[in-house]
Amino acid sequence: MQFRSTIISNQEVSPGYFRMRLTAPPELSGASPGQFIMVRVRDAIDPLLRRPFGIFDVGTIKSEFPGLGSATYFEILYKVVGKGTEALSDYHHGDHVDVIAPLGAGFDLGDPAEEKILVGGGVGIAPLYYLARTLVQRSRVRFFLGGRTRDDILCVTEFERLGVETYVATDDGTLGDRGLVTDVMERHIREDGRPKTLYACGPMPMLKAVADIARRTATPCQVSLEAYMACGMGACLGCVVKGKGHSDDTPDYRCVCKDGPVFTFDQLKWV
Amino acid sequence: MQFRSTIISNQEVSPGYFRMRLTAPPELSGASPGQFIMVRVRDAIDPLLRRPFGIFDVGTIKSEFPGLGSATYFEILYKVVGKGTEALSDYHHGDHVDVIAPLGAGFDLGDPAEEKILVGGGVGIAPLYYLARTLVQRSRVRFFLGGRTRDDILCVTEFERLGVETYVATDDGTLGDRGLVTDVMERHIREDGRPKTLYACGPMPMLKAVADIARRTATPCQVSLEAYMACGMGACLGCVVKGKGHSDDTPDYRCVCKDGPVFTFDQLKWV
Amino acid sequence: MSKPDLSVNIAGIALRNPVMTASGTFGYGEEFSEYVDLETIGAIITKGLSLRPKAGNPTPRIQETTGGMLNAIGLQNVGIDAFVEQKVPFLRTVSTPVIANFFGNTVEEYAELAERLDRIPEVAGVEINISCPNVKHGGIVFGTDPKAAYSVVKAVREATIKPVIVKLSPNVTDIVEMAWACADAEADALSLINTLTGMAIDLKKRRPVLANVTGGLSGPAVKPVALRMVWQVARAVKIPVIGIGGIMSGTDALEFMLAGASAVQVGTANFLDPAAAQRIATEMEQYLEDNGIADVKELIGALEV
Amino acid sequence: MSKPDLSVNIAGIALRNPVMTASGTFGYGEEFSEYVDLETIGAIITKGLSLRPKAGNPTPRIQETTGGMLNAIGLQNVGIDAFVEQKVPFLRTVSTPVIANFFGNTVEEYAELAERLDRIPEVAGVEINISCPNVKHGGIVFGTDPKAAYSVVKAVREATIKPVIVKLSPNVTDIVEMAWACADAEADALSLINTLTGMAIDLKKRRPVLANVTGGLSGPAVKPVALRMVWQVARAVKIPVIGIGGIMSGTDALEFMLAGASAVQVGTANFLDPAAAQRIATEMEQYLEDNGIADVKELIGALEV
Ligand SMILES: Cc1cc2nc3c(=O)[nH]c(=O)nc-3n(C[C@H](O)[C@H](O)[C@H](O)COP(=O)(O)OP(=O)(O)OC[C@H]3O[C@@H](n4cnc5c(N)ncnc54)[C@H](O)[C@@H]3O)c2cc1C
Ligand SMILES: Cc1cc2nc3c(=O)[nH]c(=O)nc-3n(C[C@H](O)[C@H](O)[C@H](O)COP(=O)(O)OP(=O)(O)OC[C@H]3O[C@@H](n4cnc5c(N)ncnc54)[C@H](O)[C@@H]3O)c2cc1C
Ligand SMILES: Cc1cc2nc3c(=O)[nH]c(=O)nc-3n(C[C@H](O)[C@H](O)[C@H](O)COP(=O)(O)O)c2cc1C
Ligand SMILES: Cc1cc2nc3c(=O)[nH]c(=O)nc-3n(C[C@H](O)[C@H](O)[C@H](O)COP(=O)(O)O)c2cc1C
Ligand code: FES
Ligand code: FES
Repeated sequence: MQFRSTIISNQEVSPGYFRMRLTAPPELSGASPGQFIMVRVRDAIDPLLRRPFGIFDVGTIKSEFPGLGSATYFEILYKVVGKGTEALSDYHHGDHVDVIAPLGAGFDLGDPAEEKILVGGGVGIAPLYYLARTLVQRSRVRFFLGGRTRDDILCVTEFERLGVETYVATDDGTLGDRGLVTDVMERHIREDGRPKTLYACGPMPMLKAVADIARRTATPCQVSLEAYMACGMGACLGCVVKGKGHSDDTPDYRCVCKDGPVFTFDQLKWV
Repeated sequence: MQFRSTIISNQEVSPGYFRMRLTAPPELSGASPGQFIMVRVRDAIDPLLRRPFGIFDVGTIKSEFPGLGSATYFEILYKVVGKGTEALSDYHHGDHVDVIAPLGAGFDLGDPAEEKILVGGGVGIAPLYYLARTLVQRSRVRFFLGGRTRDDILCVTEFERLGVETYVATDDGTLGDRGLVTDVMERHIREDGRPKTLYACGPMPMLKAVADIARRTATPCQVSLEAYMACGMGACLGCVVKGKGHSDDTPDYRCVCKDGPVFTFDQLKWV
Repeated sequence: MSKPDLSVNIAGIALRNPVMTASGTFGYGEEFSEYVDLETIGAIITKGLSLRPKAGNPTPRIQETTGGMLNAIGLQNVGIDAFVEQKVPFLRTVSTPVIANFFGNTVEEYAELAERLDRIPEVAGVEINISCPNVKHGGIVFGTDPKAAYSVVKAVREATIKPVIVKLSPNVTDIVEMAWACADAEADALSLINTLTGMAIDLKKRRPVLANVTGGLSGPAVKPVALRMVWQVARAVKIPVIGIGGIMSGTDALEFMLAGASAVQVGTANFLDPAAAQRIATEMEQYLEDNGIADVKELIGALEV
Repeated sequence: MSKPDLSVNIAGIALRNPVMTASGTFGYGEEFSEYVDLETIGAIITKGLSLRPKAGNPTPRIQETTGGMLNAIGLQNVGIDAFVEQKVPFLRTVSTPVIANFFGNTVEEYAELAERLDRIPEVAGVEINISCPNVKHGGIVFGTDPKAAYSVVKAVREATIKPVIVKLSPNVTDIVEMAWACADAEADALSLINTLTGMAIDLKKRRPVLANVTGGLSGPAVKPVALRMVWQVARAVKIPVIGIGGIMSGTDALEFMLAGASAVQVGTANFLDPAAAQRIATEMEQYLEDNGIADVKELIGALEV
């Protein structure tokens, strides 16, 4: 769907990180966790291209006035890194943006009986919240959250409020354990021993570490990737990543926007 | 001077016309009527070039609190015609823009004993208000104001408050006389008979009519021109107009930004 | 006033309006079908096809620039066989003409592809890409050397009875010379421009942003160059010209038509606004209506200089 | 850390930093002296000079485009005599090197101008404009034909002992071939790019916006093309290259240096921000300081591909 969306709120939740709530057509309630949106930051030519963001949450607000019905909204959680996100952070309640959503293939929810392990790094937690909220209805969920420093650890309370057991680690030890959250997670997997499914989103080095753990512990694992995108709908072929079978002679490219952003770790080539 | 200016107010004074007041360094009080400013509408690349506007007024506001001194401001009066002026019209109190001012050569105030006739068309009145305010201190001033329709007739009260006798004509007769204000003005010159100086700013056809009347009645006349500008300081040579002596063989181009925007009518080639 | 006539005819292909979608920016049509009514577009031009599937370049492949974007997709495509099997069935369901863009590494490959495409009834015409700047072998030489262009167009011409459009590269000293060579080889129409070769650098990493080092610049930034070339070419040749480059609005499209284009293609704009082609056609219609112009064809080449 | 070294040397001209102001966008220096400290700029390049005063084109001469602007000034200038009488006295008061940009209609005129400029002590070097696309006679042919370029550069080379910079046009199929021709003719340095030929159309009036019909495109829109050409040329020749095209910031300037430029010129940016050259030099210094780079020369051509 392409729709004109009204910004309901846009709050700085940690220095440089914003959480934005926007209106959506009712159909967006059908979006799967892991799907993403493309937003046209301004109706101008600078920035030119749309910017992709994971769906942090989707919901409906009931009107306070009986009979007025309810409105669908969604949220994104974003980090200010360049001119597009900077422009976004300037938006206020009541401003409008053009949105395409939902895009891409989301997470597979897996076997309800198995424990679900979510691993997020920095703003990579964005698609994991909606996933967690969906998963807790059927499965036990644990969340491992890493970041460089305290300010990069977002929304812990929100995850805990869902009943998700949350572990935090920071590189500098300013919040939670000092070190890599993936190490903490691996320990949990090994100690616990029961079958699990891994879901990860974050910077590439973290995803690699997670994929590595998945391989070593033979745990099913889904990762959500990022890539520079132009169209978001599988047409420009700008966003591809190397698939499992890729080599110079047998090229195997997958579109992050259409085939992903969520892939099982064994669909991809990890170099 | 180049300075960062804060917008004090920005009001729609008639449909599509705005009057904006901005802060300025104290030196701007020395600007002559007829000089102009170049404003960078956004700190971005769209629009790319600065936009030129006449100085509508310059003044100082005394602080309400004794001891806090006073602040210099200036005003522009502008019509929304494209993306630059549209962006300007979105600015609010407290926003900032980058300004270069004062630029160009202003009006010559002439012999105080002679009556001054100001002729303005539409938003072309912008530089005439500051001129009128300066002239009334020494001379008798009459103002002839024309426009397509009632909504194009701006700031009559402001001129009258200066003690300037103001005549209005509109093409459709919705305000003042129906017809060309230049006809009304020519009648006045002929009937009155005493020596006068003409000052005109407005669309090209009006300026041509005024220059024609000046020639026929042998009245000294200054006109303020507009041109598409890039630099505003005589460097790019983008804004030139044909000078009196111009021909294909003896080219004579003058910079509107540096030699003007105010010219005596006999400096220019009127085709 | 009755609705203005937006229809044009390019080398025998009847278009309901002059707005086509540019190759490589609209996939094979299906990708955009959720966002735009394909029945409102003048023609759909496919992603460039080759004989065999092509992997394209390593990533990163795209980068935004001021007012434009660079791409070095490297002509990744499914190949002609998969096109016929996987893409044509959907295109068959749409009444909008489909023009197949294609490229080869040799004159023979071009001819072979043209022959293959000639046999596909759903393909209304072909557009030869002689101008893609991203491929190291072939491609680029055809687009910058008039003799090479002549020979490839000639070979394609002989291999198909379908309308042949040649897409020109702007990376040349003299675009008119290229246009003449293609017209001499009996191209039915010319489309221009393809992308301008450009580059972006990542200062921190001290590396080119694109894995391919250079890429093709498109978008509104290139519009002035495109408009100039379309104007030069349309005055110089008798065959129809299709204007491409930075078209974002109905106004842009009509400017290209004034410059001499009989139709236009919309590329980068599809990324900003997936319904761009439909919107642009509507804006053109509105302009004609507002200005009492009964037929868009009145504007073709109507620039007064 | 001590201040980084920003100085560079272009063909014997010592610059305090690599940022020069591009011809035609900075007048004769004096126009900008109120807004920028001329003593902070690497070098001032004058508006293009001709033997006799030149009127330039009719108006309109400029038009903003997306991310850039078109100009068709037509090389209006005061001529060499007035330059000496009216402009040099001011330039003498500034310690910043002055490079005289000039052009002619024939090889002989180029040589005569070079000889005249050779005798002006305030002129540190000359920049030959063989690339201006706005003049119908002369100019354009020198910039797009390697043989013509060779002969004009050779003639200038023989007419002056001052450093000779040749400014290249981007409107060519093969910029490297042009660069080679100029290097062969013993140019001391190359500067690129001049403007890309473009066009703008006024739909309502059905006329070109510029009186000259076409004009030269400059500004950030062209930066990717400029960066690509600088990279191509810097790898191909041994003489220093000066990067020009859409430079708006210190980052832009340093990207050009990574691509192989030994210095840069800032053009259109001067219109947006009259202190652009000074600001850009400061931003470069800041970047070097922040990244512990002692000497800007370390970055020249340091791109890893
Ligand atoms: C499927 C998907 C989901 C995403 N979800 C989120 C999210 O939920 N929250 C969030 O904060 N960010 C998310 N991102 C990343 C986000 O899209 C970029 O941070 C954003 O586009 C940067 O725009 P900008 O204009 O601010 O930065 P720019 O000025 O364009 O670039 C600044 C820096 O960010 C890098 N960058 C730019 N675009 C991308 C991109 N698409 N992917 C990776 N790096 C990029 C650039 O290389 C550059 O170094 C997601 C990206 C994808 C592809
Ligand atoms: C010395 C000078 C003083 C001026 N004073 C005033 C003033 O006090 N109030 C006011 O409202 N306007 C004034 N103008 C005109 C004003 O600069 C333009 O209206 C403005 O730049 C248009 O910007 P835009 O981005 O909104 O329009 P654009 O989108 O750039 O263009 C919209 C339309 O306006 C025309 N236009 C654009 N720029 C100019 C220009 N510089 N001169 C003439 N036409 C132009 C274009 O050709 C186009 O048709 C002045 C111009 C000059 C040169
Ligand atoms: C991502 C991308 C892929 C492209 N792929 C092709 C292609 O396969 N074949 C082709 O002839 N042109 C291709 N082009 C060029 C476009 O068709 C068009 O000529 C160019 O983008 C200029 O138009 P625009 O400014 O409207 O985008 C591609 C352009 C882009 C941006
Ligand atoms: C208004 C204007 C006038 C110019 N005049 C000249 C000139 O006289 N001689 C010349 O060699 N280049 C001239 N140029 C080209 C610039 O020097 C420069 O090469 C070009 O603008 C690209 O740089 P930019 O993108 O930083 O502007 C002119 C450019 C502009 C915009
Ligand atoms: S972003 Fe265009 S194919 Fe994925
Ligand atoms: S605007 Fe540049 S010379 Fe007048």
